[in-house]
Amino acid sequence: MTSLVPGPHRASHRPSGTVRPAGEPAVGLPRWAFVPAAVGGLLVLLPLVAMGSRVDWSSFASLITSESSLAALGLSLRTAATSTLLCLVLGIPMALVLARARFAGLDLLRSLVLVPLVLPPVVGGIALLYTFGRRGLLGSSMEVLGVQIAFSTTAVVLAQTFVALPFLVISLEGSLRTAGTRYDVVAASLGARPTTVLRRVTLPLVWPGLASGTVLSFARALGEFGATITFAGSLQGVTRTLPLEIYLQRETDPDAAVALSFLLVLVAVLVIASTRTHRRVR
Amino acid sequence: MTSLVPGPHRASHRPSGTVRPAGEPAVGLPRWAFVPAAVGGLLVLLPLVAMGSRVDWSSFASLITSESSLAALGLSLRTAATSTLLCLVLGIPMALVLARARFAGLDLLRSLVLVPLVLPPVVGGIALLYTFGRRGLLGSSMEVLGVQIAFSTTAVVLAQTFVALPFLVISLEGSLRTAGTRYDVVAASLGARPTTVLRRVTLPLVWPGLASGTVLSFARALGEFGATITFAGSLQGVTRTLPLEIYLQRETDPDAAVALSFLLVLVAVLVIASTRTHRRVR
Amino acid sequence: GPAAGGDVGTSAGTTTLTVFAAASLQHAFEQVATEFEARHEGVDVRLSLAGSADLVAQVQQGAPADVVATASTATMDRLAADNLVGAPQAFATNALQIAVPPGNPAGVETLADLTDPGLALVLCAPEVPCGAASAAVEEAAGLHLRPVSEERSVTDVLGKVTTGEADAGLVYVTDVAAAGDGVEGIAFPESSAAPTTYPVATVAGSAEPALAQEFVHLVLAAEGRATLLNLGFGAP
Amino acid sequence: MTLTFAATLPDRGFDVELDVAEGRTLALLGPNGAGKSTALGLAAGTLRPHDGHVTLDGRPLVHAEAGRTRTWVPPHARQVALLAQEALLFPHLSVRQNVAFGPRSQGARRREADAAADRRLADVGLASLADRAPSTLSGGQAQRVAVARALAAEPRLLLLDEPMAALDVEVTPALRQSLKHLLAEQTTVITTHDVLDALLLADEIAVIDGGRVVERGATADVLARPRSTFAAKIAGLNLLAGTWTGDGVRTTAGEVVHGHAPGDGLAVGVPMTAVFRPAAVSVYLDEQHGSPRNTFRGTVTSLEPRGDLVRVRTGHLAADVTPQSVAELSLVPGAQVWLSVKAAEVDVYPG
Amino acid sequence: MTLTFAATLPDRGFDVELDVAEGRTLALLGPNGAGKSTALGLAAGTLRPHDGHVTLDGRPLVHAEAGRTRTWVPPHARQVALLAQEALLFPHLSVRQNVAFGPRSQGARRREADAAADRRLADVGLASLADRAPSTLSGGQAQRVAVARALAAEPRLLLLDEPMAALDVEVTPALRQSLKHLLAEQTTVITTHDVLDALLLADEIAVIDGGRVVERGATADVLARPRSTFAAKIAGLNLLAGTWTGDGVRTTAGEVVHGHAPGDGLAVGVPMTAVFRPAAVSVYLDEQHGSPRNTFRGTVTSLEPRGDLVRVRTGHLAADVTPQSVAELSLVPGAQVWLSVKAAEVDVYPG
Ligand SMILES: Nc1ncnc2c1ncn2[C@@H]1O[C@H](COP(=O)(O)OP(=O)(O)OP(=O)(O)O)[C@@H](O)[C@H]1O
Ligand SMILES: Nc1ncnc2c1ncn2[C@@H]1O[C@H](COP(=O)(O)OP(=O)(O)OP(=O)(O)O)[C@@H](O)[C@H]1O
Ligand SMILES: [Mg+2]
Ligand SMILES: [Mg+2]
Repeated sequence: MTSLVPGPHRASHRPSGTVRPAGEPAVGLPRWAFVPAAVGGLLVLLPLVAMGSRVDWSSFASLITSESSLAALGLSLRTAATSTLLCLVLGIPMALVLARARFAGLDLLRSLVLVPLVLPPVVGGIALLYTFGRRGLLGSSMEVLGVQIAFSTTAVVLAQTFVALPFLVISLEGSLRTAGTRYDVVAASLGARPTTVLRRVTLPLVWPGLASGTVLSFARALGEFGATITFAGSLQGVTRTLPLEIYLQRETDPDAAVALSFLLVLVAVLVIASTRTHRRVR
Repeated sequence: MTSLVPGPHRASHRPSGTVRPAGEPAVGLPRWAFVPAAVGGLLVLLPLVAMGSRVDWSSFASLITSESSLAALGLSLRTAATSTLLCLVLGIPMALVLARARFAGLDLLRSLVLVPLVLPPVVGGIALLYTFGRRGLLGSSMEVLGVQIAFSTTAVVLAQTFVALPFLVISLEGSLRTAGTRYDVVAASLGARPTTVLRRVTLPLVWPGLASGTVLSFARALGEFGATITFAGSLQGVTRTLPLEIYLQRETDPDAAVALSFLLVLVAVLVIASTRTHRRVR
Repeated sequence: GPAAGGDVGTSAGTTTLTVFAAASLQHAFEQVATEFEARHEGVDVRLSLAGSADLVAQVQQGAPADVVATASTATMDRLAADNLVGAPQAFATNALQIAVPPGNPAGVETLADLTDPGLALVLCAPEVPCGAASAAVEEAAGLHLRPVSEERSVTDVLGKVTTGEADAGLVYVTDVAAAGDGVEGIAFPESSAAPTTYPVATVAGSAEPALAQEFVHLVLAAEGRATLLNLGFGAP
Repeated sequence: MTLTFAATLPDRGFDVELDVAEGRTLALLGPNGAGKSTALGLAAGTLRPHDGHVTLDGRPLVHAEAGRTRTWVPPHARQVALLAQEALLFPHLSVRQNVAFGPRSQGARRREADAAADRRLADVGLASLADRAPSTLSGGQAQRVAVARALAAEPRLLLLDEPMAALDVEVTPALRQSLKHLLAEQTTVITTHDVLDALLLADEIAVIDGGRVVERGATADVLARPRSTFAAKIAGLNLLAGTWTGDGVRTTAGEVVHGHAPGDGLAVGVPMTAVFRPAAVSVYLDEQHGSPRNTFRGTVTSLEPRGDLVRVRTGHLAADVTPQSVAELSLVPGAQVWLSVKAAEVDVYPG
Repeated sequence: MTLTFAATLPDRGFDVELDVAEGRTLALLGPNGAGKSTALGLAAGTLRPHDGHVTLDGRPLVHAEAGRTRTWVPPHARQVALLAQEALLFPHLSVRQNVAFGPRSQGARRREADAAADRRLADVGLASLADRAPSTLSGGQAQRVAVARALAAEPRLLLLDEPMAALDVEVTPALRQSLKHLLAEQTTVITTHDVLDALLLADEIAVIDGGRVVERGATADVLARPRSTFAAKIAGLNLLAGTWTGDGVRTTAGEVVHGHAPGDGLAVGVPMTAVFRPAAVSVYLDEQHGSPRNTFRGTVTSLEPRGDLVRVRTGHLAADVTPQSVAELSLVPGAQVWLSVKAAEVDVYPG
């Protein structure tokens, strides 16, 4: 829908040879914006380059294909995917309620939902243990039901969902507010039930926000370490995800840890790039 | 702008005693949405309650007012505020470029900007060391300039900015795409320069997204631990932020750590609640 | 055998023994575990590795562990105080060394050299075992060290030294050994003032108390000792 | 009555009662900000009344008392389709999918819904644009698609908010014609600023001003004998309200207008209205004296071509004269003129 | 010329040349989707041409060749204000702040800008709403505020895209009148579907159809002697195009129309157009024979009240008759009729 040319060409009153599609709307981005954007980009990219320059590429392949690495990678992908799904199932309704429902205490609720963001993950893990652990708030009642969550793969998913959920909720809520409800009103007046409106109008319209939220929570789940090691422990193939494997490697072989981190980054970039976050909307 | 009532009242064809403002738009949220929303809410809130039930409230006051706690809290607030500011300065232009500029490699760039999200923070810290450290990519040139970042408060801010920046960028980009550029076009045609358009139209219109992005990055900066300890070290009053203090306390006195975590949560909720994230927009 | 619960437990025909160990013991315990499995047909030893404080919190919250080994007596004592473990037994010791980046750019030779104000020194924080040891050494030597950072773990100290960010740090002998070419170690006589002891114990709630006890025995036995000595640990 | 409507919204100074019989079309007329869109929003369920009720086919859609909503049927369950002033086509759906949205939402299969959509698009003359994205339509095209979308929902009650604004002369008559056909059996409320829409499509007219119904009646009656200035303006008639003096109507400005009275026996002092066509009004540069005529002094405020004639407006009156007269009299805005009309041309009736 | 414009956009089948002299107003007329908004977008800089140029006061605003943009002045630096078809008031600013936006952006102080805004709001009759939020305005009120906002920017070139759609009868003449005054010295391009806007506001008319200019000239000329069907339709005239037979115009349907020719010496076969007013057309139920008249057979497609008369349309012609005639002849859509017009009433001219 929108396209803006990089600065140098835009405000030129002099002839310039830019090729760009005719008919495209053409409103400018301030040229100075490219400077801080580039600084910000470098701040993120330079450390990656620096890290890449330290990786021992000759042993990279053997390192990342070792049994423990592959087990950790597989577990990470499975659990992060499951947590992202859980985040969508729980988070979309939460964002809708926060953006559109109106009841006393909503503002407080919104702040509380953010808490896992600010809680150091290890403390989050302790809080989860206090809740779902054998001696926790729900643990004893769950033990009666024969369910034990802590130190299982379920615990990994729970820990990842706990830390990743606010990301989805917050970014989707922002988009829902920005989008407003004009189209929803039209859809309802055409006879669409609230669920139909949600599925066919609301969510497609906030697609960019939903996509960023999903990417954010997937990334957060994939990188999750502190809550997992505390709440789920670190057992190979069961709870030892890639970040936990990296942590362990670092104790003994920092280079291996960096190489594994590179693997993690690679996987994340591939997964994220394959999700188109920028569907055309208007 | 929008207001939707909780489910039970909405679809009632029978008389019911609901009091709600007349004139408000009245389009429904699917009633079932409240169920997953409540589950999600509980997932986040129960661990907090469980944690609260373990705090030794009698010693709470003395604990959080100890010299080291106060020093850590002060440092945390100062550095998180500074990093959030830096995130805004760098992140707003980045989001604009990602959402609206068009050049080859933009999609790749978008994925790369997300990397700090997925990188385990400790690895992020190592990458920062490789970049800004004494023997890092830029370290030697900076040493020539007489700048030394390592073990300073600057390093803390840098580490926090590195991990928090993507949060702002991603959620703002989603909102920018959802908002479109129709109003920007109008503003430009009235003679507003791109910078004026940005300040007076674009940013106010994506206010909800900008606010969520700011809150997300502030929260992330406040809770940052791994990259800080790896890149900046941990010295009281200089680089030991509240999360670092919590981890240290945990080694000797886990109850004190939980109490301090509570303090962190309290501060975050207060700061977040005082930022109105939900200005009326339409 | 009886399940410990969740995914941690028996798969068909095998018994699982879950050992919680400090992350710095990874290599040592991997070797002991292999040996143990060789001796006990049908037993699968699973290692859960984390920082000592994490391990303590997990066991306190009812983690399905059979054996626990930490890197300090202080942490193990917390479990013992809660009656969550059997009697802890020391199985290894460790001593401090000065770690310097390769080539020793700051020319450090003795502990007293670390008081040089121009030197970027990193230590462990006094709250963690290696920091407590550093403080004891410092006191015994009558020196006053001014670190630029008090780290939470040995790994963090080593990280600063291997990247050249710090000119020197105090870590354990075993850590210097494990870091290979990344650092150079400088032994110093005052280190004997603060030996660190590694305790191991069976967990009270263990589903396999007999096997757990046998694992502890193996760690304490000559075979376990040899493995530990190979990696640089001292005898208790 | 199919639709009965009585609602207040004190915030907007809105207090309106309306009803529409099965299959009839009611046109809401009135100045900008009168409350037309508000009335439609209350019927569609996009707004809640402070007080009042709306019922459709005897089924209560909303009932409120002093701000408390006691009955509430949500918009989607009302079978009331609202075509808003802005087209608001769903940007992520094609034109056909937009039009098929109503039938699909009400459970039709994709094939049926698409077929219905194509029929409605043909009705508004846009069958060829079915696969386009809404963002590639012109303003008028979008508005026509929105009309098709509202019709395709086959509502019990159709609410059209200025469906003809932004349509070109070529398509307006055609669309008006197809709407006339389509609305024949359809219970409809339409708002418009164009008297032709009202004349052609509506059985009845309600004029709203300042949030109240100021006039109500069969279309022909209201346009022939408007009681409100606004109705008179759209009907293109001059209207002077005042009180009966025994042989004429005295306005508040003190002018007396003579004309056909509906009969004898009118009490002096009762409110009366005098109505006459602009074509019956002559324009002079100085005052005329002679046989029974009404003369009014005024300043020309505007000149508008109107077919073969030019409409000359003074403050409250209008005269249609030939372009030649305009030239001869050198009429320009600001000119002082006398308007005169024969008493035989003036209708006077109570109200 | 102040504005010269020549641009193509092959995607939309758009290829238009236009120019407007300093201080003049050009009206763009044409059916929905003709390309009117596209032309305005290209001049405002919200669209880029594939080929062509736009210059204002001799300064090139854009120059493109085969999709390569060679010169480009961004919208904000053009001094061209565009009032789009949708009002698009900034939702986060008050009405006054919206109108003051242009002056403020161009460097005026808050006080001056607010004063200018209040003046413009008074011009459109909405001074009392200055402190309201745009979301609380009715559709027509919003459109009027948008007009005020565009005027307040004091552009070198003003582009108005259907500024009168959605305005009520009461305000339209007033706004038209103030626009006439305000546009007197202002170089303006206005698109509209209402011939009155064109007649009253525009010095010249360009008719666009299918992305091309099909007719161009002084307002009075185009409306009096339209060459395109569309112009004729808006001018309310009947128009039949064909070739000269020596004593009449033969249409492609084979009808021959007799009328006033502009002079002798016309070659047989040259393209000619016959134009006549609907009021000159009589309607009969069977064919009439007699003195020189043109007779056309047709089927009634619509009946529209038009002032005191009723406009009867057949496929391509229109007749204005009295309501009595409609009643006597029982005219309804679908009726077979003969339309006849005296040759003396028909103008024939080349083109
Ligand atoms: N959201 C709102 N809050 C408060 N007042 C409002 C709101 N929307 C409209 N109004 C006011 O209510 C009155 C009626 O508005 P409404 O939109 O019904 O007018 P309308 O008759 O449809 O006018 P138009 O012909 O311009 O569309 C107006 O004075 C308007 O300013
Ligand atoms: N973004 C677009 N992409 C492709 N085609 C478009 C786009 N916008 C408009 N068009 C097409 O270009 C043609 C001209 O559109 P334009 O909006 O200029 O018409 P218009 O004359 O303003 O019509 P209206 O009277 O309905 O406003 C139309 O056929 C339209 O469908
Ligand atoms: Mg309205
Ligand atoms: Mg248009």
